[in-house]
Amino acid sequence: MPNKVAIIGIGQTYHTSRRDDVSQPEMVAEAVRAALADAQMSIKDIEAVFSGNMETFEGIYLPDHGMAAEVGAFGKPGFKVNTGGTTGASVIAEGFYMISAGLYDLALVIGFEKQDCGDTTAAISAAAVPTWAKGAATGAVGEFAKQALAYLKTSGAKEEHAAMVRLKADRNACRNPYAHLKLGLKSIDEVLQSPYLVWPLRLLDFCPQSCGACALVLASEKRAKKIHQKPVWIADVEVVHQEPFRAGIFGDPTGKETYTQHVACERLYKRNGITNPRKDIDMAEIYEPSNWEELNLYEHLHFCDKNEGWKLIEKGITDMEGEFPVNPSGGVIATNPIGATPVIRVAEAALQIRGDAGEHQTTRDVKTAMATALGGPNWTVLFLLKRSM
Amino acid sequence: MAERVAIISVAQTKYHPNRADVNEEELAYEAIKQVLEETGLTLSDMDSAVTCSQDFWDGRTISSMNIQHVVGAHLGHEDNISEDGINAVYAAMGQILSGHQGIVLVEAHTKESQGDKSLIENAAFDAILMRQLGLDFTSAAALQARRYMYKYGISIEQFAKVAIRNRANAKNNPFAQEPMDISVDDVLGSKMLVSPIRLLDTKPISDGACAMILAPEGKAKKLTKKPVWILGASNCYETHYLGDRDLADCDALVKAAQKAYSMAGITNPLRQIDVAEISTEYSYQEPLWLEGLGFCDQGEGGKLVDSRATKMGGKLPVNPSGGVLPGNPNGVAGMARVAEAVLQLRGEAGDRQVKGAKVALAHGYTGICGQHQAVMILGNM
Amino acid sequence: MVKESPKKKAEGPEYIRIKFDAHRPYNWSTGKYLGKVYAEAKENKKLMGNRCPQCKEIWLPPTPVCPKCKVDMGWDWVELPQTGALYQYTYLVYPLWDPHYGEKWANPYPSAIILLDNGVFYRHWLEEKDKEKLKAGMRVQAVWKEDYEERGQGVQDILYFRTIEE
Amino acid sequence: MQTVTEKLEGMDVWIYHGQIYIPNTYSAGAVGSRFLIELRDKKRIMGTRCPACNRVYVPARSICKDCFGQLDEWVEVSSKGTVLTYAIDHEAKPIQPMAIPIVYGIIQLDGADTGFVHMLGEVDPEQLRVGMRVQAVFKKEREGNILDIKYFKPLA
Repeated sequence: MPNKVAIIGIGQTYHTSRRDDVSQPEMVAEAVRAALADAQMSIKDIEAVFSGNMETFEGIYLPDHGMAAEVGAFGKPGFKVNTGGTTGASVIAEGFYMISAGLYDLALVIGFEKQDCGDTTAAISAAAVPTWAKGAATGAVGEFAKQALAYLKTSGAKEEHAAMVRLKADRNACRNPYAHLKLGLKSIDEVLQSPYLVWPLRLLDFCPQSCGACALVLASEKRAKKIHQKPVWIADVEVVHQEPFRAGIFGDPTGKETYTQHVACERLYKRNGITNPRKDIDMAEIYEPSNWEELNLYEHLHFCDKNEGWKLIEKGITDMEGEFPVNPSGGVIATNPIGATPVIRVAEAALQIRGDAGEHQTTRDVKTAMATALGGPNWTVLFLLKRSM
Repeated sequence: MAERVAIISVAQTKYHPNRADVNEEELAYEAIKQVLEETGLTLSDMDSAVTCSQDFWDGRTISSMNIQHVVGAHLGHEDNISEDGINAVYAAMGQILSGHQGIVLVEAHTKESQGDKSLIENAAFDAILMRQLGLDFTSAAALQARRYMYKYGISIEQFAKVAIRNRANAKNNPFAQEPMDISVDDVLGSKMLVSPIRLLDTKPISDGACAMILAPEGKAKKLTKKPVWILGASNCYETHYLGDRDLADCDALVKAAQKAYSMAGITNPLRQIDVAEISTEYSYQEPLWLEGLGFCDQGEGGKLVDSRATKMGGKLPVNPSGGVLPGNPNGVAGMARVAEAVLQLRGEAGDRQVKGAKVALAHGYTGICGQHQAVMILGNM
Repeated sequence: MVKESPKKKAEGPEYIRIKFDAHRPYNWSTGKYLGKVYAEAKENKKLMGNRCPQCKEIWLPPTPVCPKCKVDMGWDWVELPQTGALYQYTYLVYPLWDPHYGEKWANPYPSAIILLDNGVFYRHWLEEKDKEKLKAGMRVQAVWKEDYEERGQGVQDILYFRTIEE
Repeated sequence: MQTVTEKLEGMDVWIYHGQIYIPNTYSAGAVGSRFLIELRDKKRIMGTRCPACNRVYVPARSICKDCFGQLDEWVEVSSKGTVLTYAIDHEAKPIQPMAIPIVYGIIQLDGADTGFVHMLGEVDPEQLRVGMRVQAVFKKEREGNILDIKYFKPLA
C-alpha cells in the first residue's frame, strides 16, 4: 500500500501584474515562508524541494538553480518540472510520489511565475513547432477563442452565460485577499461590452498575466498527524497527457478527439467510487483560463451532461453559496501566474476543506474537494482531496 | 515503499556533433525503439513516461510536446524533468516505489547543435548580479578549475590525464562521438578557450538521446533475465551565486552521495563500488567529483587520477565508456552514465566491460559549476 | 545587450529593472517525416500526410509513431486533397509578439481549421479578410506560391485558402 | 514574411534557421535595487549581514542561504579585495559586455564573507594570481547595474 500523503502547509503570495519590489527568487521565497509558517516549521525540517515553472516565460534557463538559496532548496534534494500549464500539478504529483514512495517525509512543492519579466503570450506562441507552425501563433488566447466559438455554436449557450461566469469569478475574487483581478463588476453588460481580444473572446473573457507563487508542504502520514491539526489528504492523483493536436495546439477544435478530462475524471471517479460528482464531491477548484472554458469543463468533468454547462451558471449552482461551488477563489480568470496556478487550485481546495478560506469559504461543508489543472495540448491533472482518509 | 525498482532496458543513440537529419522526436524515437525491441514491450504497455528536455535547447515552450507521441503519452501519464536525465530516472524510481505506477519509460534528448551554447547558458546566471558580465558555463567552470588548482595544488597536467584517459576509453565505446589517442602535449597545445580550460579539456557540441524502461521487481523479473536494481539514489542543490560557494569543494555532491550510499548500504565506496560512470564535461571535474563522491579525501582527487586505480583494470575504473568528455549532450550526459552502468552490470559492455562488476555508480549534474548534483547506485544482485 | 537604464520616479522608492534583449538563434530540423512534406510541397505542390498501418488515420504534420495506436508508422504516404470546408476560424484583433519573427505581428489572414475533403483537419489561413463573409462550411481551396524558389518553407508554401464557388 | 530554410544535401530534410526572440526585463527587487543604487549614486559597495550567522553577503542579498532569515542590516564594505580565483575568456561570444580577452574574477572584498563575481582589468595576464590585491574601478557614466563597476584593477 502506498504511504498516504497530506498537505500540512499552504502559502501563497498576493498576485498582481507587476512586482518591482522583489526579484523572482524573493517573490517565490514569500510563498515558501508562508507555507512553512502555516505548517509551523522551519526550512531545516524540509527534506526535499520540488519546483516548477516555464523557462521561456521569464527567459531564465534553470530557474530553480537561480533561486536555490532563496527558496531553501540549497543543500537539499529536488528537481524542477516543466509540463506547461499543468506544471504546478505535475510538481505536486512528483512530491506526492516521492513521499508515497517513502523517500521523504516532508517536502516542499512550489509553483511560480513572475510574468512581468517577459511576454507570456509570446512565450506561449513559442510552443508551436517552429518548422510547422511558425507565424501561426495566436498565443493561448487564439486557441481558447476557437474553443469558445465551438461551444457557442453547439451547446445552446449565449454570450451572456460566459459573462455570468466572469461575474461569478469576479464576485469571488473580490472576497479573496490573494486574488489578482478584483474588478467589482456589477453586470454582465460590462463583460459583453469589453473589447475583443481574439474574436469571439473578449478582454474580460480571459485570464490576466500574473506574478505570483504558491507553495505547499507535503507530509507522510506519520509526520502529518503530529505536525498539523488539520492535515488535508491527497486521496488520489490522475495525470493524463496526449500528443499536440494536429489542428490546434491547446484545444481540439474538431470536437472529434477524446477529451483528456473525460479520461482523467472517469479514471479518478471509478477508483474513488464517485458516481455523482456534484454530490460525492463538495466543491471544485478548476483551471479555467477563460469563462468559456469553465462552461466546457463543467461538462468535461461530468459535473453535468453535455451542453448543460451553461445551465449550472444560470441556476447559480456553482456560486459560492450554491449547491456545488466552483472556484470560490475567483479562479484562473482572476489570477494566473501560470506555473503556480495549479498549485493555487490545490491550495484553495485544501483551504476549503480546512475551513480556512475566510471570506471566500463556501456555505457547503467541504469534506471532499477536487482540483484540476489544464495545460499543453489540453493535458489534464486531477487531484482529489479529503478531510479524512 | 514496497518493491525494489529495476532498470530492465537501456539504449543510447550514437553521439554526434550535428544530427541535422533528425528532429527531436525522431532522435528520441531512435533510442526508444531499441528499448521496446529489446523488451518486446510496446508503448501501450507503459504506465507512465518521464521525459527530460530543456525548453531552451529544444527552442520550444513546453518542449515535452515534441515527444509526447513517441513516448506513448496519448491519454497516459507523462512528466517532464528539467534537469539532467539522471533525475528523470530518479523521478521514475519514485513513481514506481510509490506503487502508483508500474512500467515507466524514461527518455532524455538534446540537440546541442541547434542552439547557441553561450546564449542559452548565460540565461541561467542571475540576471541582476551575473548575467550582464557575459558568463557562460565554460567561463564559470574555468573559475572553478582555477580555484581547485590553487586550493589543493592540482596541476593542469593532471587534468590533461583525465582528458586523455576518457578519450582513449571511448575507443571501446560504439556510442562515443570523439574517441581518440592524444598526449599531454596535445591537450596543453590545444586552443585556449577560457584559461585554464583548453579545447581538449572540454567536450564538443553533441546531439543524442537515451531511453530506459524501469519496472517494479515483480514485473521486472518476468520481463528480463538481467534486471539491474537501483540500490540508492539522490540529488542535491548547491547555492547559485558563485561567490557564495567555495568552488574548490562540492558540498552538494557530498550530500547527494551520502544519501544514495546510505540507501544502498555503502560505507566504503572505493571498496564496495566496482565501476563508476561520472559526468565530467570539463577535465578538472573528474578529480573534484571523485572527492565529492568520497572515493578519496578532499584535495586528493589529483593523486587518484594519477594512480592506476581509475584506469581499466584498476581498483575503481572510472568511465570505461569514456564518459562525457568525448561528447555527450547536456541533459542526456548523466542519464547516459546510468545506461553505461547498466551495461556494465549486465556484462554487456563489450570491450569496455569491467569484469565481474556487481555494484556501479552513476553520476550526473546540471547547471553552473555542478550546481545540481545527482548520484545513483546500481547493482545486479 | 543591456539597454534600459532605470528612470527615477518622482515618488516612492526607486526599483531597478534590467532589460535583456537577446535573440536566441536556432537551427531547427524538419527531420525526415516533415522533410517529406516540405519536399512534396516544394517540388510538386502536393500536400502530404502519413498513414498509420493499424488505424489508417492520416497524420499531418506527419509522425514517426501513431499517437493513438502507439505503433511505428512505417513509411506510408498519402496525398491530401487541396479543397475542403471551413470548419472553424478566428482572427487577431491586436498584433501579438511573435517569438519567431521577433516583433509584434498580426497575420492579416484569418486563422482557420479546414476540413479537407478526405476528412483530415488542416490548420492554415484564409484569403478572405472580411469577417462578414466568413461562414463555417464554406468551400475553400489552397493557393500555392507560384515561384519555385520561394517554396521550401513548409506550411507557408501555401499562401492561404481561397473561397471557391461550387 | 520570408523565413530562411535550407535543404540538406542528398536528403529530404530542411533546416529552418530561426530564432526565439522575447525581450526580458528583470526586477532587482528592493534589496537588489538599493545595492545597485548605492553603486550608481555613491560608488559604494554594500552588503547585508545575517544576524544569526554573522556572515556578510556582498553583493547585498535579502535571504541567508543557511539561516533562511531576512537580511536587513546593511554594511558598506571596502572597494578593495583579494582575488579568490580568475579565468581568462579568449572566445568572443554575443553575450559579452566588452572585447576579448575578458578576465573574470571572484574577489573577496575587505569586510565581506563572500566572493564578488566580476571582471579584472588593467592587468597583465602574466601577473594574474590568486591572492592578488585589487580595487574596484567605477564607470564614469553609471546606469544602476552591475557593470557600473568597470572592473577590478590590481592595487599599485
